Amino acid sequence: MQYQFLGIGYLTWITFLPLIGMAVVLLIPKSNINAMKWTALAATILQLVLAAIIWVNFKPSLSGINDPNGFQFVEKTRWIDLPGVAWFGHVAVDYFLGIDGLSLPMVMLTALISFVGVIASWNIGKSQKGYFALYLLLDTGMMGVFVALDMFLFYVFWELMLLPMYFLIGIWGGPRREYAAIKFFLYTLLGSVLILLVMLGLYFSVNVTDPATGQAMHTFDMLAMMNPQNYDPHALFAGIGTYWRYVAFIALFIGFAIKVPIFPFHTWLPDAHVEAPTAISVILAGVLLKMGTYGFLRISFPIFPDAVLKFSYALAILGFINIVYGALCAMAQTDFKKLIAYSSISHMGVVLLGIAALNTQGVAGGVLQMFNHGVVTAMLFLIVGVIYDRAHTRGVNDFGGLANQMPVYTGIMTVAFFAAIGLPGLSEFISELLSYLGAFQTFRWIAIFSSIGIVLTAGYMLWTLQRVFLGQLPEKWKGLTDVNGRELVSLVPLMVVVILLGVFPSIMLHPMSATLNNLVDFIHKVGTGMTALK
Amino acid sequence: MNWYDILFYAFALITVVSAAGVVLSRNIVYAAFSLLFTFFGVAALYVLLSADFLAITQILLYVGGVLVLIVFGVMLTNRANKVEVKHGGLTLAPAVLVAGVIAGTLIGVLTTTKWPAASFEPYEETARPLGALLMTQFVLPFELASVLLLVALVGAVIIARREKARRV
Amino acid sequence: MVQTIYESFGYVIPETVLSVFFVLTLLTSLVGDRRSKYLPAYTALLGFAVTGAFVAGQIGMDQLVFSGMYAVDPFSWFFKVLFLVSGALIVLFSMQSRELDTASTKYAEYYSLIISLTIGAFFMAGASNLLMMYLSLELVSISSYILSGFTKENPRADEASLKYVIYGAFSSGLMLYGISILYGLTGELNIYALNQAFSSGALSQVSVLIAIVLMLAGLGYKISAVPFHFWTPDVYEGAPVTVTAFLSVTSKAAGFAMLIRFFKIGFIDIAAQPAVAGMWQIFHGLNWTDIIAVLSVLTMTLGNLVALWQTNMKRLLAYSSIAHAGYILMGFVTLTDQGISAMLMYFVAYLLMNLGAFYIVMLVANKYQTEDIDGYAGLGYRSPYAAFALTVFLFSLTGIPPTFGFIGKLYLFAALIKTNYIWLAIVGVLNSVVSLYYYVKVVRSMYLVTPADSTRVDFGFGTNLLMTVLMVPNIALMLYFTPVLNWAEHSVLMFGLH
Amino acid sequence: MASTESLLLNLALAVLFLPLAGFALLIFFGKKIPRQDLVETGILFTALAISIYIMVQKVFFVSAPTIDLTFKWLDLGAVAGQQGFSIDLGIAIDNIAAIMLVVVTLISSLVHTFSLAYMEGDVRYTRYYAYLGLFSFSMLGIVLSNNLLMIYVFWELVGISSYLLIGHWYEKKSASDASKKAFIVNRVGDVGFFIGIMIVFTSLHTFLLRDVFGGIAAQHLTGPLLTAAGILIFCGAVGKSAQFPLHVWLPDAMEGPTPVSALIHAATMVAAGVYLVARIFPMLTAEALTVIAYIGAITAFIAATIAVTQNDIKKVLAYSTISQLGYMIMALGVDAYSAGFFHLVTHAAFKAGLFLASGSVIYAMHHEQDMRNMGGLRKKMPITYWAFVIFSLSISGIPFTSGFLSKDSILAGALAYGLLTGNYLIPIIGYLVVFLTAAYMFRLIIMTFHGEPRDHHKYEHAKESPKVMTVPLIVLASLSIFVFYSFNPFNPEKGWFLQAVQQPASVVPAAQSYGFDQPVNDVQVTSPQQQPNAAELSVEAQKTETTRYEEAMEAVHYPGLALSLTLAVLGILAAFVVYDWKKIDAEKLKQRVKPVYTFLYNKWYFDELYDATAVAGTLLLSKSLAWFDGHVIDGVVNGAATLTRLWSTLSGKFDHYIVDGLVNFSAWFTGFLGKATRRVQTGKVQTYIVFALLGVIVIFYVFRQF
Amino acid sequence: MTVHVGLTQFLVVSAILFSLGIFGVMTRKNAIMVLMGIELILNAANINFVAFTRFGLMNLSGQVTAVFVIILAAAEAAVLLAIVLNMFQQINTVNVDEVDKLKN
Repeated sequence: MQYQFLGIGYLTWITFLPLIGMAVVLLIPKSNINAMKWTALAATILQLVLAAIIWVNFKPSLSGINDPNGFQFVEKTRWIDLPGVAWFGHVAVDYFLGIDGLSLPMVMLTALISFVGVIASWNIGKSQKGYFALYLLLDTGMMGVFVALDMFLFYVFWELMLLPMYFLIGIWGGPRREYAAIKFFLYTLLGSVLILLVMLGLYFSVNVTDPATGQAMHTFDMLAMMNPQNYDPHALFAGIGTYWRYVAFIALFIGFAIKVPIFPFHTWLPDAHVEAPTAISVILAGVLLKMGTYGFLRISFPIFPDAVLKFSYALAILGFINIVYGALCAMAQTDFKKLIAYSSISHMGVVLLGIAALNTQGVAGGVLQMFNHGVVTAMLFLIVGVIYDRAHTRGVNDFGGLANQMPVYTGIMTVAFFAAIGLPGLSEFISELLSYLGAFQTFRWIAIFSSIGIVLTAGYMLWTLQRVFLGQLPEKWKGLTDVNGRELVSLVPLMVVVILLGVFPSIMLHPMSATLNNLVDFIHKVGTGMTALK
Repeated sequence: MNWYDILFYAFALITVVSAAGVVLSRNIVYAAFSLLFTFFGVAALYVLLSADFLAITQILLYVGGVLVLIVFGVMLTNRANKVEVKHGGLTLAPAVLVAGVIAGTLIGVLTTTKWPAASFEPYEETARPLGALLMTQFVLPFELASVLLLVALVGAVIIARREKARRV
Repeated sequence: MVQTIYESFGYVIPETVLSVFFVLTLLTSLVGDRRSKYLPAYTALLGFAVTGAFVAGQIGMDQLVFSGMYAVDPFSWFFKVLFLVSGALIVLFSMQSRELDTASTKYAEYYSLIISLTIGAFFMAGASNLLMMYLSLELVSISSYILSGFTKENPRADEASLKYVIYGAFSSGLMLYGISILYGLTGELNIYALNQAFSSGALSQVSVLIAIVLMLAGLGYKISAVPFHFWTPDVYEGAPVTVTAFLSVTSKAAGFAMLIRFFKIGFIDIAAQPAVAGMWQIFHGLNWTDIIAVLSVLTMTLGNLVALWQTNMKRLLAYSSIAHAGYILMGFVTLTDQGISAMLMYFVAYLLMNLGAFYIVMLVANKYQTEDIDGYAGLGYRSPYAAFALTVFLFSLTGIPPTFGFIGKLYLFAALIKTNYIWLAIVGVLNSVVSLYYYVKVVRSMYLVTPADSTRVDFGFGTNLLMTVLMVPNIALMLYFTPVLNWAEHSVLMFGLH
Repeated sequence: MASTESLLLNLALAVLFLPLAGFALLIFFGKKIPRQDLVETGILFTALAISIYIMVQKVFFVSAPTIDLTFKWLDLGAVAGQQGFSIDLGIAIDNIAAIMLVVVTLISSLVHTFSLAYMEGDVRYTRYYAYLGLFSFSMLGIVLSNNLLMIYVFWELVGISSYLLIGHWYEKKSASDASKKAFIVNRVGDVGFFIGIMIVFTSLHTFLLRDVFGGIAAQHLTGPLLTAAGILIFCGAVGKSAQFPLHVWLPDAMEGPTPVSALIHAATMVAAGVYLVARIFPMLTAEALTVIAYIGAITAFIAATIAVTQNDIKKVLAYSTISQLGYMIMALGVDAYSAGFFHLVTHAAFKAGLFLASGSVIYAMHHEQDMRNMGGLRKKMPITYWAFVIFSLSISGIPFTSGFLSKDSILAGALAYGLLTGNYLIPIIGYLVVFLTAAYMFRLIIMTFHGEPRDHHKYEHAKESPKVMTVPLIVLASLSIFVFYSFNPFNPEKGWFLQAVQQPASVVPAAQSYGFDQPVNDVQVTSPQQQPNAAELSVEAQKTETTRYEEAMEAVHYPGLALSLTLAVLGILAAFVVYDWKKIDAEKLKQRVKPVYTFLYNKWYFDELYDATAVAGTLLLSKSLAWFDGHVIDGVVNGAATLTRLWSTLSGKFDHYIVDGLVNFSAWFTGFLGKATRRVQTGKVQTYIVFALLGVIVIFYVFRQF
Repeated sequence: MTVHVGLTQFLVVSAILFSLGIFGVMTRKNAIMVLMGIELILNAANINFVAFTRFGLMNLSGQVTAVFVIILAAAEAAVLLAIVLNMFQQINTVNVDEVDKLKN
């Protein structure tokens, strides 16, 4: 193993660094709040540095997805090993981590957003110890989801991030935090239990040869689940295009769709966003939503390529509904955070539309949009947080004329808004362009109808911009101060990323193209039963 | 129709009628007395079934033990001797219905079932083989029952004991 | 291999030891201060320890003793260990209970009854004869009637006790009637003999059904399966917390042990395919699995739905335990080895999490004098460690990672999916989502509600240690559950099935 | 690549990025630099100088029609066995790009200069210059792009600059409303543009215009889809160039500072739509061109009619701009490619001049824009006045002006087109607008500069603007003289400009193109299978067809010229008759036609006067169009906004009540079940027993069936 | 000597006794009378055991069981009565339907 530090692989480090941070935070006496903050910050900075190292060492030519040799930074050890139990088969849960071009952007995103989130959490008012401990635990959960290649491990990380999220919203959130927290929790749990069932079904359907003993065994290895030849012919999910495979795909879809969230499973999102503290909104929109679409691409699509091909049209329609519906709903909002929450729904629709296209540009656009939307929405929520910290209101109509009062703030915000609108030169333009291009090739009319979203987005974003920043400054906001240094530290890196990726999207697209091409190829070949691959 | 039959029907009638008395009587003391007749009737049925030891046990334990306990209970819990015990109007109808359905179902099933060997064997003494069984094959239940009785004894004592010291 | 009566006594040494300690504990009341709780408690603990040593010696045994009355096999061994752990923990809990102090002159009886209930549970786990089953069930029942009314100055405990005894006596009466019909059909009380009688296929199916349904009423009462569960919430709420905890684990597990053994031995075509030992092959006309499946669905759904509305913590946990009975029954539906091993695993999880939860409930009742969920407001700030522990237990009960409860559920669902009971698995997972709501209600109260009084209330070191002892396996076993799984897998062995 | 060419490309890149550098400089270090305005102005003049060099080199010395620089921007690799996905971008300089470079930098630098005085003391002076820099960069980007994607990118960027500049005085609600409206209306057009691009890309897998044309020539994209692609891309132009039906944003955009109006909303950005159509001209099918021609004509007409009644000096000019842009679009639509582009250039000069001159007036009148409060300014502001007159003559198409040359070419093309295809409507509208243009322009001049001052207070304080404002006027006025474009004041055909701007060959299949201008050698491109008749067409016949358009143009040139001149003079006369000589009392006229006037004034109805001069069909059309404009278009935009808002409110409600409600309902239902079940738990043990027994009975009877 | 009375008749008596017991348990208010109902149920079961022993295969396990049941009934009755007595001391009632503070 090449990429190791102290004999432990990079991915393990990047995943569990926050956990070490959490342990340290827990050991710090309650009174020493600064030490906790700096510990959390140090953990996330180290994580970011590691992410950068991984980035530098990443080989873009490897293909990933279904090819075990296409993954990088792989760590694989037996976690749970139970030989010869009669019915459960040889139970082997691997501690199997690895990244490919699909997970790389997400790892980067998680590291970046986590770092920014700590800075945004600087002024948390109560129970700092608990807050930072949970925050770091959440960080581990998120990172784990993106690096796990064993489905069991994936599921554990997936659920792991649920608990801290509940508390982070529920304890440190706004007035209706309890409702929002439980709603988030219930929805997400509903989704994850469906994933759990499918996971078990897959486990029993797949039979591989244990390299160690040479016996046949069931496995949670996602890569093994992708190979149709590994399926026991009599198993539930065997074959191509069989009934239960469709059922499983839909169940998985719902499980992930709740996270994305896809209409009509989206109603938890506005509530959760509105009530969550700024940093948590940032994490929620920046990273958590991407887990849903990541789940599609990592699990649903390659494991059930036949079902994807069958349902891709429906997926695209849902993407369209998300785009238009989210935008329309956003337009009707007067709560700043809710507005951005709905805009997230709209933007995640673009992701869905792109990946449903199942061609290079669509999928690449979708994945890039995941990254870009993460960064842009994080910015937007930070921006709302800045103003909320000062004015203690989020009503869009309560403001006006802030441009003169807070010029730097307005400048940064304008960049974020225009990025969200999809202005060329800023990151979201590229990803939306690629998504639409991909979708247009596959579903012409849906793509055309979806492009209404482009106008609608401009509509509500500019309207908001006008209401908040333009016009006359109300007397009561004369005392507002411009962004301070700390806030700039959180906003500027994101802004740099937004502009950089807007001009040079290749930075991000290049490492993922081999992987995504492989994915597209794989889905079309296996999904149509053209080849069973080796 | 022979004497056996006649005796059976007589005792069966006593048993059933007095059992009905137990559950229908308005006075608890009458109910207790009816129960006495039921126990006797059942004991008689045991005799008819050649279960002599059991019949004696029934009388000793039920009449001598359980029933006395019950009467004590009645005495201790009723300040006045005569306490009206009403049937609750609300539960009566469903109770009649449920009990009726159960009775019908049971009788229907039990009478139509083909039981393994319905031959009538002559009487044999049972006390001795029963004793042997209890000491051999059923020794474990026997021991278990003794533990159980001890537990019941301890339990009944600690529950029922008045604790004067703590009463105010 | 069947042992002679004489040899058989060698196999019931643990039970004998327990009985001896039952008497010894009872006798401690004659020694020293009657009001001291320590002597009887330590005697009882010693009893569990010594018994544990003997039980440990029985590992791997696979015998049928006392003319087929009693099986000493890995299956019962599993439960015996469970009962000992549970009993010992309850003794430890009870030593801290303030509630029991209202009956402080009767500590000796209290601890001895805990032992007697454990004895009954031992026999329930191993009983392979209908009479033994009935007797052991009664022993457990009578012990629990008394225990639940133990704080007899408390009207709620009295009420619980009265309801329990009436319902229990009635249910065991039904069961007995069912047994009598089975006896009439086969002339046998031994369940192995019953199996052979059934396999002849000549029996009247309606009679068998009525007998089984009546027996189910008795067993269902013990495991609180719907519709025989009604006593559960009332008794759990009224009884002292320690007793409730004990009942919810030991008594319920014993009921399940008996249920599993009865159906598994009685109704499986042993001769046909012992290795597969899967479906119930004797009565093709009777769809046993459907009965159990329906009961399972009803039980968990009702338990969860009603739990949503509870405001009393003990009552909530009572309904939650009903729901858990439903989950465990899911494993029973398959009646395959996988289902049963999943159930066994779940018992381990259930023991850890349920006892843990009840322990915290007891501690809170001690310190805060409340059992209401509203009374838990701000517990997370006033007693952070206890609140954290309770959170872990509750999430474990919900079954989300990283807790052992998740592994328990995982295996149950896995067993269902393996046997294609997908609809049941879906009902199960939906139920666990519903259950989240009320468990989180407690968590919400602890963390999301700010307390009126925010003084710090700390528990002693010993208490915290005990909490930790319960909490650590709840998480550690999720990360590494191999030993439990192995144990459960090897404990599905019942005498005569392999 | 020849060294000259690579030099030119590098210079072009310099021109492109200089204003961006200025923008970045001003945004980030604006406060720290002394005289930020001069920095940016200097940059623009440098760019201008370079641009002129590039243009001269390209037009007169470089033989290659196009100098191209292409690089691979994005490569996603390929899925095994499928076509790969990559995007090439780059810049290209051909004659029109070179000319546009000069136009943009010229107007931009003049506007920068003008603003030095005009915007002096503004609250966001630095920001203003920064945005001007951003705009110049984006506009030059459109000019230089050799591919649709970059055009689209810069297209959006000019939109955003325009948004920022219109909303420069965002404290005013009307200004921020206008900026928003501009951006959104533009976006509507851009969606069409975007879809058009998608069609092109999915069919041809490239954004590069030369490859697009090559692909179309190779028949990889034909039929209705090709037409649709053309029309959809044209939608972008409709938005940006304020064409009917998306023209409503431009008048509102006058909320921005006047120099901005001159630069963006008169000379350059709005002309970008025309430039775009010119760029994609080879791929436009006959159907698409017809649509374009009509859109242009309709726009020209509607705008002109409205312009006549307006009293706000900038509004008149805005409608005039729309009308003139309609001309250009129409010219392209009728195949008069060179004429359309020619008009773009000349219009840029004189319309920028008009705006700057009006800015000068407004500046002098202390930001008074209503002409009814002006009058007699001729004496106070002679330079401005004379510049204004020259510009107005030019826009009216009076000989010896640049406007005469370009407009005349357009009208000739339109007339020829009408004769050849029978679409007479287009030339008729074209000529009609000539009259209107002359009329409203001179109405403007007369009301502003002639007669007696109406607001004496403001008049007293009015004085000629400073040099930095008048010099740009003088420069632009001189550029409105014919000599800069052609030495023959009556026919520009042989002038350098039209020699440089040659109509590119169409690449669409012959059957889909206008038959009358198909170059002979294009026959080879069209494949025989699809065009069975193409091979049979004799070269002679083709020649005849090709020349027919030119001949027609030739033939109608002078009659048309006479007609347009007459109309223009008539228009000027009308203005004088009504407003200067007062032969007809304007007020009385207004009173007589008050309802109609009011409606027209409000852009709802058209004036009766014009009803009378128009043919019945046009009358009917114009009326319905006026109604359409007020009711439907603005109505659609406003109404669409209302509707959209309503709908979004509804969806918000839907979300809240139905979707959330469903979820809550299931929660409620779950709770209800729980509650109901809870009722069973009565606390009475005998009830429990009853239920248990019922359970036993039910289980028994249910399962006895099985 | 022909005997007409067979197993069936005994079973019918048992079934009636059983049902009456159930009826008593369901309807009586007084806890002691509920206990009487339970005793009836147990007796009914016992009649079954003995009858099956007699008419069945003549192994005596039925009768042994019956003996145990009688012992058990006594123990159960003792416990139940103790609880009732305690109840009476504490809340001065023996009526089952008045004991319903724990519910829902």
